[in-house]
Amino acid sequence: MADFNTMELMISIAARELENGASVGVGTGAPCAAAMLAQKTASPDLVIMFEAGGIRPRLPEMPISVGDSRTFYKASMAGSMGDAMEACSRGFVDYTFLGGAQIDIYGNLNSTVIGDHKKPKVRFPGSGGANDFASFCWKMMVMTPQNTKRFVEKLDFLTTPGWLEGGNSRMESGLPEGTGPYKIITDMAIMDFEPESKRMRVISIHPGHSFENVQENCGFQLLKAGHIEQTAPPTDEELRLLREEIDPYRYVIGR
Amino acid sequence: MADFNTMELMISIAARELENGASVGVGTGAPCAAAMLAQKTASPDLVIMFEAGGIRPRLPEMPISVGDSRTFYKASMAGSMGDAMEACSRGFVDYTFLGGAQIDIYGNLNSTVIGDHKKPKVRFPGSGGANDFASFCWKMMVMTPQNTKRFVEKLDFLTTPGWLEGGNSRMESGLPEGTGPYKIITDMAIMDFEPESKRMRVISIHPGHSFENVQENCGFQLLKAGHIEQTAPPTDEELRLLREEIDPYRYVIGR
Amino acid sequence: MNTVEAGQGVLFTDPDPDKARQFFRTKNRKMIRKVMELKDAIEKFVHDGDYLAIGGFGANRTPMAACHEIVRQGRKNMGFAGHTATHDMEVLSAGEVYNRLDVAYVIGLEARGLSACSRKYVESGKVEVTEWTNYSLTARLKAAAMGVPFVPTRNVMGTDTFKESASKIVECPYTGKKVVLMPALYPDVSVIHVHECDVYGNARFKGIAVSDIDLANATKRLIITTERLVNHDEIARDPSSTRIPYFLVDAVCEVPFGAYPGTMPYEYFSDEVHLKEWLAVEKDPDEFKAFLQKNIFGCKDHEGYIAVNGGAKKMRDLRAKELLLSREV
Amino acid sequence: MNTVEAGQGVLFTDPDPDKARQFFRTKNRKMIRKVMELKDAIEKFVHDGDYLAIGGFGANRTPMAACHEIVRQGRKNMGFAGHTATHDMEVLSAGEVYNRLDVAYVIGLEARGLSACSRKYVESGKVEVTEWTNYSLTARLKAAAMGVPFVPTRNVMGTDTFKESASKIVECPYTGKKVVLMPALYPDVSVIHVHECDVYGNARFKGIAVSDIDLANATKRLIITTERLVNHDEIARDPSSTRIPYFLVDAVCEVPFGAYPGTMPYEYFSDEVHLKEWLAVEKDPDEFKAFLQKNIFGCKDHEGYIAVNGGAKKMRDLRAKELLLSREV
Repeated sequence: MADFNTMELMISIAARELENGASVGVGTGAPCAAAMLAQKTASPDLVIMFEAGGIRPRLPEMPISVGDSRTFYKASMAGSMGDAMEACSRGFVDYTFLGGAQIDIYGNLNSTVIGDHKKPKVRFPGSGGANDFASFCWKMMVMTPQNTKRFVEKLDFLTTPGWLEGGNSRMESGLPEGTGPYKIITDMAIMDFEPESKRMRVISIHPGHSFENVQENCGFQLLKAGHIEQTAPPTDEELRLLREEIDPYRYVIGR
Repeated sequence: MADFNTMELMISIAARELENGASVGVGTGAPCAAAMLAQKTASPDLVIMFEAGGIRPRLPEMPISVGDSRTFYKASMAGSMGDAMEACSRGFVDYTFLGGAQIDIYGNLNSTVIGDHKKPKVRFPGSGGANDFASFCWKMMVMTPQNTKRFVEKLDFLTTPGWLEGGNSRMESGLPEGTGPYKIITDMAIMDFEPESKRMRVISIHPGHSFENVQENCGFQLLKAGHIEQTAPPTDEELRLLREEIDPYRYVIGR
Repeated sequence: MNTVEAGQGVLFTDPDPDKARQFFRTKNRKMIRKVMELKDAIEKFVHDGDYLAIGGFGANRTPMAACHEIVRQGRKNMGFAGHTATHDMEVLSAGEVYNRLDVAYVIGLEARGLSACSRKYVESGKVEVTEWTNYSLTARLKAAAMGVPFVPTRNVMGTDTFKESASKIVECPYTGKKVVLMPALYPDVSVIHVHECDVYGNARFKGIAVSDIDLANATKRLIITTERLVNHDEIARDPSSTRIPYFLVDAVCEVPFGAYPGTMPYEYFSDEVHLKEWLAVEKDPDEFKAFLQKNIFGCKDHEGYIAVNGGAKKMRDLRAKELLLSREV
Repeated sequence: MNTVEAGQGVLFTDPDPDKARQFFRTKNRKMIRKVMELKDAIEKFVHDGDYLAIGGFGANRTPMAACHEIVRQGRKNMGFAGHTATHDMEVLSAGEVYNRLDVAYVIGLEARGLSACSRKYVESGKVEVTEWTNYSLTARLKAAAMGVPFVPTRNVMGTDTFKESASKIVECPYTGKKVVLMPALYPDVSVIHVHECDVYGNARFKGIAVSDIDLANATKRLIITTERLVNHDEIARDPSSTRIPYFLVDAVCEVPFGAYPGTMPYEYFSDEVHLKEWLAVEKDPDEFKAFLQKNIFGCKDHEGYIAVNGGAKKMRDLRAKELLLSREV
């Protein structure tokens, strides 16, 4: 088994979730790396969209910004934020990959503040396009390192909607029907959501980890799928693509 | 005094209402001819907009359609219907010139049906952009031949808003504040609207006509301004421009 | 949301964005080759009973070849967006293609006069009519493009145009002012004519956009007719010029002079003589029948139609007119 | 219109379209020459207390020269639209220019990291904050561009982002579904950087539009900075390429490399070394003060700023990077 770091592991696992012919709204960093890796492996026809207006580029390298020139290099269209976001709102975008400072049991994310909103201990960037993507795209996924500071019982601020308060609460909120969190990929495991309660549930554990160890690094009680898989580690080819073609300067995989 | 027909008369009078530096939303035909004449006389900086998206063209000849190539010939922008109409909605357009099959005492227009809407005796084209222009532009003007079939007590259908039911009814309707009919130019007279009641009022009578004769050709009671002007006839230069430069094939002035 | 007043017109299409999303979810996102004959595209994507919208404005950049083919194939019982529908409407009326009509501007051909055929058909009682305005229909397409059930506008209030529409007046919760909510319009199928398109459907055009970008976004199925196909490399070289991205498009049909007898900006001007002929012959039912036989039913395709109306020589003349070449001495 | 739920954030601008119309009524419609020095444009059109919005996205086609000049002239107490505001926000925070902030994305520089200066200022208690999202702010500008008090969207429901916003949830009268109404945002003044503009303000750019077209329509006053002036004849030759028509524009300032140290598509890539320097020196107040003196206060203008950061040689290198010239062997 090849040697790899947790970022390489998460990106490789994430890439496998993006089937050929699907569309995905991504930001910079790990989500973009995962989408690029998917294109170079099983999903050459994966369609990448950037919220600033870049639609189906042929990414020549990792973009630094969601709006830099690379995001519409040899694209189908260099459109507007309206063009991109409205395509999401109309149901044209299947996946999105997000992150955040905190995540809760229902897959809700915080990227706004720690502490009180009026007088925050720590201010983060805010939603950006995350709330929009999570509201509009059919399946929202999260890629994040896992620890009890991030996986919390209660968010300081609910920036981006997951299953909200679980059960039918997301559908009742008014958000588009049929949307919601799909999978959470951490450095230890893959989680989905139990269909009724919409609580987070471990479905696959990465090499070298156990359910107990995953639970220890989570601030709330995780459900267990009936059958828990063992996550396949990155292949040599995935690692080669990531290291040589996608991120040769290790902007993302070097973090 | 030069010889002229009623169309030449109306267009010449209408052109004088468009001061230099104003903006006007026009259709094809007489309104467009009036705007072109204004540009060639006192208002070289008159800005013409077409609802289909042509913004400030240098009209090389009379357009046949509100969307034909002439409407954006050497224009500032060949935009969209949204671009043009939203500029009107935001208050960027000062004037519009409209017509219709029927007009009432408050300057409301019918261009939809004669008879019942469900089973019309005569079907007309409908609003097109007329309702939009009349709702959004600051000052709506009408150019129309005058007779008792057109100037009616009650419209068969209120397609395009004038002062609605008079008084404050237009403001109460929800239409943008400060908008409304400004002047009605017929082949006999110029009318404005009495500020309180918003009823139509004769302010100027064309050569060869009298108030009595104007009233005879109107299906409702006209008010009389304190002082009624005698309309100045088209000048030789206005007629020359219309006949030689603006409408050499007499598409409009030959009607 | 309290409705202050509701128009009593019939809403011919469902404004529910979740239903539209369910449909858009099924559209193929792959950049696959979509080139086909116009005949096949109309057969495959335009069905009896569908709600149809047509791009362009009046007789400008309007997909006339597609309108002819729809009539030639005898489509019936369609809904139709009369969004400054002029010569397209005239042709579709000749085929009695639609029986539900959203009106902004219909029957007329602007400065050219009124179509006796369109008028007679709309007055016949066979057509259910709801009233709108040009901007109202633009706003309805914009709402659909945004994936929301309505957008507000500030026109039509106080008029019968509102009363015979299916829009609703509400009070704005921010300002207390009245606004009209225009319900989203998701056509089942639309046709848009462009200058250039690649085999995947990435399309671009020059001149006014009218409402075609919102229309392309709003419609469930979209047929592009194009003056010419271009390489995808040409699209990729200049993605800023793409007006319609491929994933909205179901069929790409190369139809030179596809807007004839209307205007295609920078390519050819409208054939005013032929358009006047249309208006004239409509007044006599027998003459009109023969005229339709000659110009639509007797033609295999648009090339045939152009052949019986002057062919290449006529197209050269219309190009010279569009480019105002006579002014260059 | 019954409000199901209302956000409790402060609305910093008035969404009333009639007040905006009164202002737009006074704007000059004549196509007059508007060329002036950036210094004069900022003096004339950007006032203490105004609500400011900046075009572009992140550090891409962002009018950085204008941001520097606003700080150099010491503007204060402004409102600011934090619409993926990255390096522009960093510069404006260094000047403590604003004290009211609409947040979609702030503080960060995307993949580059977080700005200590922006963060410290926003956490200082001196800034009143209301929460939005990127699309929410786009929709707010769209509403203003349409001349209506709001447009509906389907995001943010159920979240604290909604609760700390000034938007309202209502029930759609067509579908019974909940939608959020985003109140129109009419900025007092905005700056947009473009590739080409004529002396009257007819402007065009290449690459993604972000929200700049709606912004140009929504803003009361608009300053265009342009890489280069072009003849009006060039605009008139190809009006399909005009993105911003002259009548929206108050000042036209020719500022080559006006987006530096950000990216200008097809012209130059961002100066990542210099942007990292910004992020690094912010951690030490004294160092940062000296850095600002060198790069902003000590520079007469943008040309001076570029001169202290590598001048023409640096610009050539960034152009080569933007065009990926190293890949051409």
